[in-house]
Amino acid sequence: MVTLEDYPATTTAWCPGCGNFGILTAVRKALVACNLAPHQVLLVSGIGQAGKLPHYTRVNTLNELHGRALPAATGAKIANHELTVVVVGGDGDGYGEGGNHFIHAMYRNMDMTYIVHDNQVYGLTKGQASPTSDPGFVTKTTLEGAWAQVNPMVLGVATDTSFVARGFAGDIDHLAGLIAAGIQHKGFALIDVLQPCVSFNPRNTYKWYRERVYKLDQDKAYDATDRSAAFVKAQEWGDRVPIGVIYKKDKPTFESSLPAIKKMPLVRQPLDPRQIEPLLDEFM
Amino acid sequence: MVTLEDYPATTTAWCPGCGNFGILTAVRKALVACNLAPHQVLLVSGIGQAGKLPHYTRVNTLNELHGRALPAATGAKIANHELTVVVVGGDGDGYGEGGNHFIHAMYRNMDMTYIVHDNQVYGLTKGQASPTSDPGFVTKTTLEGAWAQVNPMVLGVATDTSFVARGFAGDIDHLAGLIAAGIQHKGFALIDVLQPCVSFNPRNTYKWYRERVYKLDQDKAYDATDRSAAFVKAQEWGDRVPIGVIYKKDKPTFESSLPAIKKMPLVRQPLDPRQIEPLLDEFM
Amino acid sequence: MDFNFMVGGEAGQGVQTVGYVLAKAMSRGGLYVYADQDYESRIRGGHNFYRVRVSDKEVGALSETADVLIALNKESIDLHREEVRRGGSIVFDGEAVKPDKAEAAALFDVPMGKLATETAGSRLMTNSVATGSAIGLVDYDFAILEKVLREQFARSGEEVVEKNVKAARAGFDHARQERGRSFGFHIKPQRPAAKRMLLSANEAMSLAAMAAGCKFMAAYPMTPATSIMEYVADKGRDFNIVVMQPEDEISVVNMVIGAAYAGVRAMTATSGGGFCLMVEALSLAGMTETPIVVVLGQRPGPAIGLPTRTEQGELEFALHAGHGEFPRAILAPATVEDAFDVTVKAFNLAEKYQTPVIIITDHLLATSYQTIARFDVSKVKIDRGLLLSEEESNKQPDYKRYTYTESGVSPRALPGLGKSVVVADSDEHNEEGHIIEDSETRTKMMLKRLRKLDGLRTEIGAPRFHRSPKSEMTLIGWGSTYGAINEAVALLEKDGVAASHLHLSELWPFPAEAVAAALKGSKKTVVIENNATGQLAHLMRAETGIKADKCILKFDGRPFSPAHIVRELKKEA
Amino acid sequence: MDFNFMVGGEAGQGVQTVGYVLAKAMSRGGLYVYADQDYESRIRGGHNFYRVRVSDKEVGALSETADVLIALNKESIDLHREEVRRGGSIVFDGEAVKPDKAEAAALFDVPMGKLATETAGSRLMTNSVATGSAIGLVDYDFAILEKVLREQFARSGEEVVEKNVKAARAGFDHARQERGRSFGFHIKPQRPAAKRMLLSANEAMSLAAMAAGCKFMAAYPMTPATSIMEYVADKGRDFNIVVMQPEDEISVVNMVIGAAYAGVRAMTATSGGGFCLMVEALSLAGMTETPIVVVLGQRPGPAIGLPTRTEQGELEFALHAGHGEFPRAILAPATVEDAFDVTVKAFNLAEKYQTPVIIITDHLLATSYQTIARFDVSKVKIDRGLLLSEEESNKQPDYKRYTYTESGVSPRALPGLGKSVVVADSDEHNEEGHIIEDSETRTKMMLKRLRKLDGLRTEIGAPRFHRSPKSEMTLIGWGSTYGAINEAVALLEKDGVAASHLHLSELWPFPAEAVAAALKGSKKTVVIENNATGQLAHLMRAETGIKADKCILKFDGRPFSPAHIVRELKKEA
Ligand SMILES: Cc1ncc(C[n+]2csc(CCOP(=O)(O)OP(=O)(O)O)c2C)c(N)n1
Ligand SMILES: Cc1ncc(C[n+]2csc(CCOP(=O)(O)OP(=O)(O)O)c2C)c(N)n1
Ligand code: SF4
Ligand code: SF4
Ligand SMILES: [Mg+2]
Ligand SMILES: [Mg+2]
Repeated sequence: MVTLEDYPATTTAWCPGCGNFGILTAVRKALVACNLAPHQVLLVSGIGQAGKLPHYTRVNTLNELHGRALPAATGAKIANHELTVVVVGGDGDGYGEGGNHFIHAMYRNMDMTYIVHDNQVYGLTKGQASPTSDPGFVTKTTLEGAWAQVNPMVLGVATDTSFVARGFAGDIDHLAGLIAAGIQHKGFALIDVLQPCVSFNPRNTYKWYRERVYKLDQDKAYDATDRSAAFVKAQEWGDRVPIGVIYKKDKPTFESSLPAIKKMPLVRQPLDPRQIEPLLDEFM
Repeated sequence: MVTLEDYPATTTAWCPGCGNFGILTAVRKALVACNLAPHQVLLVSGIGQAGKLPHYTRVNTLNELHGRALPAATGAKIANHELTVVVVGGDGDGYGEGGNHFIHAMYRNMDMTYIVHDNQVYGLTKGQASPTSDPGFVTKTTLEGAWAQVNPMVLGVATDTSFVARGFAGDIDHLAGLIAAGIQHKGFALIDVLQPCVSFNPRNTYKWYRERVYKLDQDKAYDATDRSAAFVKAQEWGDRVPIGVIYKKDKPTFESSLPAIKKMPLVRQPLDPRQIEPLLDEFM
Repeated sequence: MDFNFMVGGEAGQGVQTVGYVLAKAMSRGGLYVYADQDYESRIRGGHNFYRVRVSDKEVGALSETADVLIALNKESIDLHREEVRRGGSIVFDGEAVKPDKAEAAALFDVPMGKLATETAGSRLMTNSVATGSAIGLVDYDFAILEKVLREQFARSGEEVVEKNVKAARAGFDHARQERGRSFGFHIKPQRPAAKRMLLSANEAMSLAAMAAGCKFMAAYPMTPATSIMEYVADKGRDFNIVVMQPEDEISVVNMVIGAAYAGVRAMTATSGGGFCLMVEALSLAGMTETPIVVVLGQRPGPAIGLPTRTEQGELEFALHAGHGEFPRAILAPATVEDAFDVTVKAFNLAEKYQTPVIIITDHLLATSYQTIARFDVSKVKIDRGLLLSEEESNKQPDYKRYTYTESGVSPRALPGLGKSVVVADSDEHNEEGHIIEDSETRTKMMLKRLRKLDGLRTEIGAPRFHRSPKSEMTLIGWGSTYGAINEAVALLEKDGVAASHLHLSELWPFPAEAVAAALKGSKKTVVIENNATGQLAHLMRAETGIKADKCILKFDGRPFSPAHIVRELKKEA
Repeated sequence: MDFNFMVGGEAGQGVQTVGYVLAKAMSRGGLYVYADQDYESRIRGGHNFYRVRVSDKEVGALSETADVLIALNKESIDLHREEVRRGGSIVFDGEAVKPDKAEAAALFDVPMGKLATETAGSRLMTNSVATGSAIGLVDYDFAILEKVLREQFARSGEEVVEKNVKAARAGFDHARQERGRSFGFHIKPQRPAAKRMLLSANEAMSLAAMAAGCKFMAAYPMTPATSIMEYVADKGRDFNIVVMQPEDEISVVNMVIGAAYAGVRAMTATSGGGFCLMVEALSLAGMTETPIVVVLGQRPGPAIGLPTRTEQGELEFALHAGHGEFPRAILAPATVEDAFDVTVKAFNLAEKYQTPVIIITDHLLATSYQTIARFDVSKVKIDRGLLLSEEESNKQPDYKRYTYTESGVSPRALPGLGKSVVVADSDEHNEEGHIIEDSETRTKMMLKRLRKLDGLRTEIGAPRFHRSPKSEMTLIGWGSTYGAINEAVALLEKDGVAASHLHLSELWPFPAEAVAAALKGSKKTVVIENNATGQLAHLMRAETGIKADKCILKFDGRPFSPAHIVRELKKEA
């Protein structure tokens, strides 16, 4: 049995009170809930405050470039699909710099869990607007206020992503449940996490989120497998902000289309130069 | 009065029978219909067969890198918003390499028209799958068949893009009308054009498209300003493929948020080093 | 006079404000200041410090020692104890900070929190007490500090201003009373105080860009370049400058190219990682002959490296960045003053030669403050090169963007400004800008573009060269190390060692002849670089054949001090 | 014997198939072939040609003349008339092609369309008639051609095969009858014919990657690298190799890094523009110490340049690409044979030194075919360096990914293979892989990484050096120019000029000592490069201090011919 002690917490470089602490705890709880040992899990992260997360517990880690965690995770998963791959990053990291990978990874539907620490701001670089900043949010680089707001939930539904959810860093148990569900889900699971940044986002605070979030799973009428309903629900942002699973769909993973890894992971396959002999014949 | 002679056709490097010819004619017709002279128009293009389009008539041209036409067009439009900016590129160019710019340009909603020559294949590099290739489409790089298919119409609706349309290179007049409407529309206009590639796409041929396309404007019941309806319509792909305006929304352009260009285009503003004197005081 | 303040504490404790206010107060008094900051890549916690060096002569480098250390936490004492000079003082609040060893002479317990509460009614003003006590300790003019504080807090409103002034006064008075006589160092403002500027290279470059007529800037935040976009976004509003922060650096640079093609002066600023994402478009700017200015603010790599530290590890990358071969200029300011001039020059060169210009700086230069003479804006000349006016454009119905010329520079019309049709192309092209495949046109176009290097070569300023008579060695550097090497030469002189100093701040086209001439007869050449492989040394050998006799390299993310250079030179001798 | 076929026509006319079949038929006959292709960046139309050089001795470069020109259109005659040697022949179909000048002796009208219809019932077989007639003209063995045709069309089914053979036979017979005696050149297959391979460097690299155990390849199409991914995707299916074409090159290289981190040998192949997008991650691979192999297939830049042409303009870019400083190896195969060996070596070096390895080729090498000895697969040794097995990993609960070692290489565990936890980090880090800020660890880690260059230096093979006694000059080249320079040396010798040839195919770490030793006493050094700025010459001077006396540079997108080099050398002399 894996316990929380297998994922010891360490000192961090985050600000006291930061929403990232809640996410870290939720990730550790979820891994324990899934009974996954540290060596079975690979945490891939981008750069930003969120990107530091894997450093703060004991687990296989690939800390990547800003915006590039998803492709690296993809390569690693193909090389060894026995690994449980969890990707973490910020909103700037994932929806800004890494936006292209984000869209295509969702379409591709590989079995991995993507947790976005969405503080609606660039934390590590000290408070510029991010793609998810609320319109009008004034920062040093958006003096007229932020302009357009990326809605990752809508993009998730639009790309027919197989698991699209939103969590809140202020509700650790609910979030841990979502992450565990995302890990157990076969396919790409997007979990956007509302994460208060106490240093640079004076607008979207714990209080702001608390006043707005409500849990979708308490709404028995809501059918997360209905894409049109999900499209409407995903747009909800303002007075009320849904958390929970917004969209879910069973569909084959990209890995399942790869004959090469049917029998065993690539990384376990033996290497033999002689295999190319018959190919040489073709050039004779 | 601008006439077609202002946009003389030249010899091209396209294959005989290519759908690009229809698009070129439609672009020229649309510019004439909008009574725009060549020096008032800027065509920005990416790289691919589509990217060659601006070279084949007489017009201001910025032939960019593969995938990068949209940001360049953005910069040019901000520098001189009196220019009518039309961007052309391929499906690989726009939805693959340039995918991040595509998503963000749609959110940003600048006043420009983006025409994607969507032949569902990489033409210039000789026939690899593209992001819009039909699932199962076998190419030299997708021997198990293409996997996921980007649907630009759905992404257009998801990003709340102000003008989302699909045209067909085999119906030049309808396409010219769409392009003219896109140009006249104040905001970002996405026009995805079904474009047969006679050399590398044996699947999505003129015939294939002809058998499927139907015009949305003939359906009086369809309301292109209803986002939910548009979301459903945008998903339609298979036996029937809608062409025409799928989604339309009035919303302010990004330029309108820039006080700096309220009075005149940046490019016409005088330069005066002395303006910084008061700033120097602040450092004394 | 050579006096050093150091302020240490956690991120979030206000180290920077205390340091900056001290620096500004000193500069206002007509003194020269060099202030640098050392901080971690985090927002709260960790350990930061700020050094303020004060002199009555120009200073351009940091000192390794401190005369007054303001320790906002205990760690600051533990980490910097050794750096405090004999006779110096460690200022701290005994209520919050408990030093474990009693260095009786040095420790100066100021009840900052208490004084702040008593005088300003809030512990928030603690730092102003600290600042005031430091100023009091050296018996400086409180009125100057007060003025600086008033400006510093003006944005926060009258009440905050008053509280800070009161708190500072309390600190000042406390220091005067307790140590007025015992502390050995006093700093006197100059009377009348010369009026000078105190600013960083990032600020100087921002100002220069605005003076040079930059109308469009796109950038994506990245230390140490971010403050450029932030400053221009803030102050440029009044001058109709558009600053955009798009989705990524690829978008950034292509926006800049689009804007420049459409006719405005345009730039971006980034660091190595972001620059990587721009190199394909750098090559595009070379091919389309689009004038763009790119600031590359170096920090230690590879990859994310040390985001908030300094290094000079990207000279050769900048020189060869981008696929294929095309002309470029590379400028690397040596001082804050230089940063202004070089930036103005960059915009002029970019437009005169219609090609990309890269300005290389680093974290040190970007974030450290120097006292310099006020910029003489009347000297800023805007030269847009061969730019066609609307009227001229109207007269050229058959305008060709890439007309062959002797200089390689073709007259440039702008799209929409006149009737010319302007065709810019990323493929190899003919004079009209249309795609070609033949070898003759290709060769001619390559030669046309590369001819621009001949012109650029004549524009590159000669390197700074301080030749010492009877010089035993020549110290060679580039960019931000200027101040440290310059002072090292002075230190050596005191030790009876005569050294010359050759310093490059305009690096490409490489001023090979000037360098070779300067080094002719040099007994020993020592290249000093803030990197691990000796990039200037490598380039110098490639361009002049001269191999450095010695390289002093440092790549720990920290800047050179003059003393460090001297120590390294002595090691061998 | 030195015989040259040339096939010319529009894109889409089948020039490549005719050329390739001719080349293969010659190679099968035990002859040596060098075949290169010249084509535009378009799918239909324009002008393409294919040259097949045949010899009884090894050939590694193109010839400027043709003995038989198969002109599939009129333009081919107009453009290449001058290249046809006296006594040579221009084969064309008079029905489709109307030459305007009557060069009676040379023109050989073969009614290809007619013969195709008559014998095979379809005009589609016209090209096989052409091939057959060329084979007939030189009185070669039809049986060999037939066999090659059968293989070539096997995928299209029995009927197509038969038709093509019949059509070829008709062409062959026609040529024998009409010109059997009058045509002066005959080619005889060797008996018994030596069995050799005919392939391109892209094919050789693909085979080598598969032999070396590459399990994952990601790539985005880009000429001239695309065929590598296409070949591996096709043939690698049988060996469980995954080939992915994702959204862009940034995704590509980060996927490769992810896969390599997870433990498989992984590579990508691209051209300059795509490489630009990879350089940030190249630096990441350097920092995380991840073994990746990147093929950089050069083509003329800047920007899009000439997409289907050749150049060597990215040596210095490859060397300095990526921000910050980190170790890398750069290999540039000189021949098709080399391409195989170098690729195997690249994978071994990447894993032994846990750092990126770049293989530089160019369009010429990538797309031209050479006859070479069959690869000896038994010589392929896979050396994965310090890789921990699952058992070893299980024994190390406190495994540290970046343990300091003398060689700079740390034992590498793989995530999920054993109980070790593997932490790879893009920030500067400690031995555990966790972020650090202090200067000591930084310095130690930089030194650890850079120490790997010492090991790499010992791995770099000595440059090829053909020293000619009484040599008057040394010709120096790198990569794909080997064959042309080599032959130029032979041509010079015939002219009584003795020249040596120094050729580099392993460029970084630069074999400075070997180069200096080879050039010691050289009367004149001439660097020959397919670029405009002389990049090897620049690098050579930086590394050895030796300045080339002369550079022969070519940057028109076309490869060197031996004759061109000789002409350039004579110009001055
Ligand atoms: C290519 C590149 N560009 C920019 C940066 C600088 N950078 C580091 S973190 C960051 C943004 C952080 O914002 P976000 O991703 O939202 O993460 P947060 O810090 O808010 O958790 C940026 C721009 C970088 N490291 N690399
Ligand atoms: C960065 C970069 N990667 C790859 C290429 C090579 N390339 C040129 S066109 C093209 C794809 C063309 O496909 P698409 O955009 O669909 O245009 P089409 O030719 O089909 O019109 C590619 C991959 C390039 N020029 N630059
Ligand atoms: S800056 Fe914001 S996101 Fe970063 S650690 Fe501090 S509170 Fe958290
Ligand atoms: S390859 Fe396809 S897209 Fe390109 S020109 Fe030919 S038919 Fe058109
Ligand atoms: Mg964020
Ligand atoms: Mg396409």
